[in-house]
Amino acid sequence: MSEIRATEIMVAAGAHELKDGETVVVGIGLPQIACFLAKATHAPGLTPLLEIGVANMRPKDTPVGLADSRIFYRATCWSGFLDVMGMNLHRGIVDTGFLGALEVDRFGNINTTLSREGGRLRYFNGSAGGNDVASLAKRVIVIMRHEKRKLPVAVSHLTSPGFVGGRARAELGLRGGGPHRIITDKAVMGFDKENHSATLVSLHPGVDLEDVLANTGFPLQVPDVVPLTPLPTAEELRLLRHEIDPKSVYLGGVG
Amino acid sequence: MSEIRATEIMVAAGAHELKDGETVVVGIGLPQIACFLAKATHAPGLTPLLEIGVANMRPKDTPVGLADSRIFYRATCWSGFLDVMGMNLHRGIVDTGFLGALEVDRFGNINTTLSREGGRLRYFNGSAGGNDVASLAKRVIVIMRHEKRKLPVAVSHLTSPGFVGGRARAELGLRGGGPHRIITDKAVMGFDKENHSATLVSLHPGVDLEDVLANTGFPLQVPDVVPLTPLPTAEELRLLRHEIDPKSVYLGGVG
Amino acid sequence: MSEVVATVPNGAHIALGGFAIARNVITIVHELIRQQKRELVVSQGVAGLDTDLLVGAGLVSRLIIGGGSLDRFGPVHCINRARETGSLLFEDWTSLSLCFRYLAGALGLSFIPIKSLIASEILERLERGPGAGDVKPMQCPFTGETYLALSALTPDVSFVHVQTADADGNCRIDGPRWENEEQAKAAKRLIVVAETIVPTEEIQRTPERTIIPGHRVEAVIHQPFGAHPTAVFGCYDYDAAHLKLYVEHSKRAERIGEYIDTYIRGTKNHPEYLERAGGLAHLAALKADPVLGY
Amino acid sequence: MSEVVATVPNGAHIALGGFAIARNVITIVHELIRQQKRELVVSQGVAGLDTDLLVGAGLVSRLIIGGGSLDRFGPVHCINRARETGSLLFEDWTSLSLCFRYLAGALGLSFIPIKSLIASEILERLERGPGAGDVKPMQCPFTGETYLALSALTPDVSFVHVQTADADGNCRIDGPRWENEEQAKAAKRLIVVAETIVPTEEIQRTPERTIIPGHRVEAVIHQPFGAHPTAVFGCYDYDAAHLKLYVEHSKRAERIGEYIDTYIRGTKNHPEYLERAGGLAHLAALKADPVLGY
Repeated sequence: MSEIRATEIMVAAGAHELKDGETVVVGIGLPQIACFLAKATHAPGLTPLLEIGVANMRPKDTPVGLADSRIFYRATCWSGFLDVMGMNLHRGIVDTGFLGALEVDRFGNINTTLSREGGRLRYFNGSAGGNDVASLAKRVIVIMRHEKRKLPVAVSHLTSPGFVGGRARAELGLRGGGPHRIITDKAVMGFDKENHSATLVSLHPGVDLEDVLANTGFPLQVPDVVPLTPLPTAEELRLLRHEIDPKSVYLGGVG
Repeated sequence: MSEIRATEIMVAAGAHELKDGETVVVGIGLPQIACFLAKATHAPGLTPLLEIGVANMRPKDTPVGLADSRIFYRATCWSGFLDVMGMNLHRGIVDTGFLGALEVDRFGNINTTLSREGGRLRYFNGSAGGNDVASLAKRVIVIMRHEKRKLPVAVSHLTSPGFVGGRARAELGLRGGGPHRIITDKAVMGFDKENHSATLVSLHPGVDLEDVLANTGFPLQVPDVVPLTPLPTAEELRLLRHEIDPKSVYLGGVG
Repeated sequence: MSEVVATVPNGAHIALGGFAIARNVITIVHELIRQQKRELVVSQGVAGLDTDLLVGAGLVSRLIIGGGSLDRFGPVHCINRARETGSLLFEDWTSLSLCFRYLAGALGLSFIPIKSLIASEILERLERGPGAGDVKPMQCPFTGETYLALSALTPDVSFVHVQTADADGNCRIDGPRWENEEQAKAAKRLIVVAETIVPTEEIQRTPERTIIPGHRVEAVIHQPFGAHPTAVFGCYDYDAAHLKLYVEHSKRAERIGEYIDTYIRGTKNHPEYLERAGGLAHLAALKADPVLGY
Repeated sequence: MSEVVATVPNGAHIALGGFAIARNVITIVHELIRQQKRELVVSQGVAGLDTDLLVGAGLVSRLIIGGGSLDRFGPVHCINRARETGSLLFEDWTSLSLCFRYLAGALGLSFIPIKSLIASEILERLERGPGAGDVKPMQCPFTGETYLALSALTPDVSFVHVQTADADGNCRIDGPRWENEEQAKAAKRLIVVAETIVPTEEIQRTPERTIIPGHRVEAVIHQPFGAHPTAVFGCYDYDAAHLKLYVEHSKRAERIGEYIDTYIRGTKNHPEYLERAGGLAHLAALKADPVLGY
């Protein structure tokens, strides 16, 4: 079997965070792949939801995005924002929100709106459902590439709130539990119960601590003992490569 | 052709109040019959709505009530309260609300909740959608039997507001235009633009003014000239007797 | 079935998905009576045979309804009698105000504004009664317009009778749905009774018809004729003879017990009830015409 | 068609029913551009090719959107460029907050509370920008919980592309519906573009699938491939080649005009556009597989 790709470690780590029976609002790309992997292994009773109004889809072809008909193939319910984002997410019954991001800072605040490369302002897709998910899901998992500029001390635009200013969610007037994990191609990060700041949870095999610290823009809390992120099992790799994303649309590059 | 029944004059008078293209929320019984008559004659573009979530039904069998599957046969849309009562009525696009009543008073207030026969309190069906329709429709038409006790100075229970206390609707904080017509087996009544009190609009052929006044519990304003209520045409009678209510489920007695 | 109903504690707030004589959760109502639940709070848009029976059997301590009717078969005698004798706490609302309260609950909003109820005796009575804490005048923060704020309604358990579901609880409802969707999604727990159970593949053929997705549903009970003697569009018509018989009994306080003993306490489960209510031959005559749906 | 679009005044607030590269009202967008409308206010949950084109053609003075994307084909370059150059008033919302604002409009409520947007820079920018009058902190009258109040959104004209409608405007939408229903019912006027027109008898066979009833619809336009190059579930897939070609042009301010001249201003109507975009043979290849729906 060919070498394990970072993306495969990332989606496996994401899948392992999801429990059977949970309701999960997933974004397009690696989050959705991780969700399908969990459902195909330890969490058959998982219910993935798409903000556009889809429950429990079982695509056979890999979609190019959230508006691609391929993604809602074999769903058990088609509704709309009002049902998924209103009657599930705002109702408070979504266990996990699974998102991608342009930038995430030490308090788990997410930017999906703009970038300031070399002082030049560039706009991207904005929130769509991202802010709603980050505000209302019981916990939020972000999956993204590990780069210094993508993990700054403070995001260049606070699109979706984490522990803003290091404050507790209730204090912020937010119902959802907030950021739980940042999963990158180098490591898995979590958040300190006390100061709500990012802490290292595990390093991917072959990645050393210095590498992670050098490529993290914010001060990362590091525990005395840092475990290794479990590698995907052979069965998980088979599912990813032959069933879930055979064309490597998402696993090909880091989303 | 057999003698014209009071109920036939009532539903014809009701039908004549409805314009083509209007959206009408109808109650069960004579209102619904009047609506179907209008649709079958001068108002083919009329859209009847039922509070339970039905648009444009075309029943072929006469239903026993709002929950009878017969009434929503051949509808073009099945939804629920939220669409019909929320997104149509509360949205402010319902032209006419067409209701029955236990009691209606001089200001068009409606009672469908209780009666006090000989001091004994007896409860009936309550509001269901009645209060909502009376509060929100652009105008309200009530169709009922003409009896002194059913047309009191003040209703024994104000279930659905008309011009409460003779006050203007805006003053009451209500959006809908309020009561427009009371159609009985003896006459058609309207409401004074100034004092919002019931006024006589027309007498049914063969009914004299004294009879009406003697059987009206509230002081009824009478104009100098009182026209006769137009009788149903031969075609209207044919439709009522042979197509709309052939078994005389509703036309048999006064609803 | 009886295990599911056994999980409903006395004093619970239950919401019923029936309307007058259509799609009543009779299976559930009968079992609640057999298990002699007490002090139930019942909410429903327009009450029918279902809630009338619960009140007649003395299970209900508080009613939150928009109206009640058995259509042409008569009024909800047990409920009206209870109001007349003041034997339970009674909250009289309207179809839309209850639908809005369920909607707020379903959306996770603690309140919702409305422009009906205003200037009515319904509101006055609510303000004087047990509903006093659930209505409050308020202004729109933008226009200043006066609204009546309603508190969200979030039942402990909602019961709904549907035509079709799969084993996971994905539900289709044919015909009008009154407040079914908002009520079901407002509840903390949702239990479904279905006339027909289909494979999930069938649900996947027309997912746009799924009104309640399976992940919202705690239990699915398969019970053909589960709403008898009320009607289920597309499946069977109401049982006019049985409804007349019911009203004959419900009319008088002293006779409703007879009905309950004969048809509910005197039967172990729904199949036995159906036997006593006339059995297969009788039920066959109620089956809906596939084209008409009744 | 062109008569219908002619009734849209300059400066009107129009709402579009598309999402990214799905069910965009391209027929309408092209005609708005041909008629050179000005100063339009456009609202939409997640903008796609539709709104990107309107902005690229310079028809838009104000945008009210929750996000924008052409999925993997790229960002909405014209919209993003307009933000960067500040050439239009821009309101950045979210999927749910816009859906709630349309819902309030559809229900005749002047406001609705929400628990998202809070503590975000999206809210800060709205409060500093043209959306300042549409958000306001408020307390629940019952629980005291803090909400953000949103004003209702009631577009002057809403345009939605659906798979199926009858001549009266009764509409079916297959696949997910994002905010289509709330947006359509919030609008003062509603215009529908349908891939297929069916007889009313067909609508009457499954009335539970009617998402928008005919009496809400002012006009129905029949236009097969009316959403090309975006996808319509069950009818055809997105046109990947054409989307790539579009992005090649939209990427640079100086090239978008070329696309608009060639495919929109250079064509009289949608059939001519379809011819230029590859014609029948090309379109046939996009037709959806009846089982897959794409």
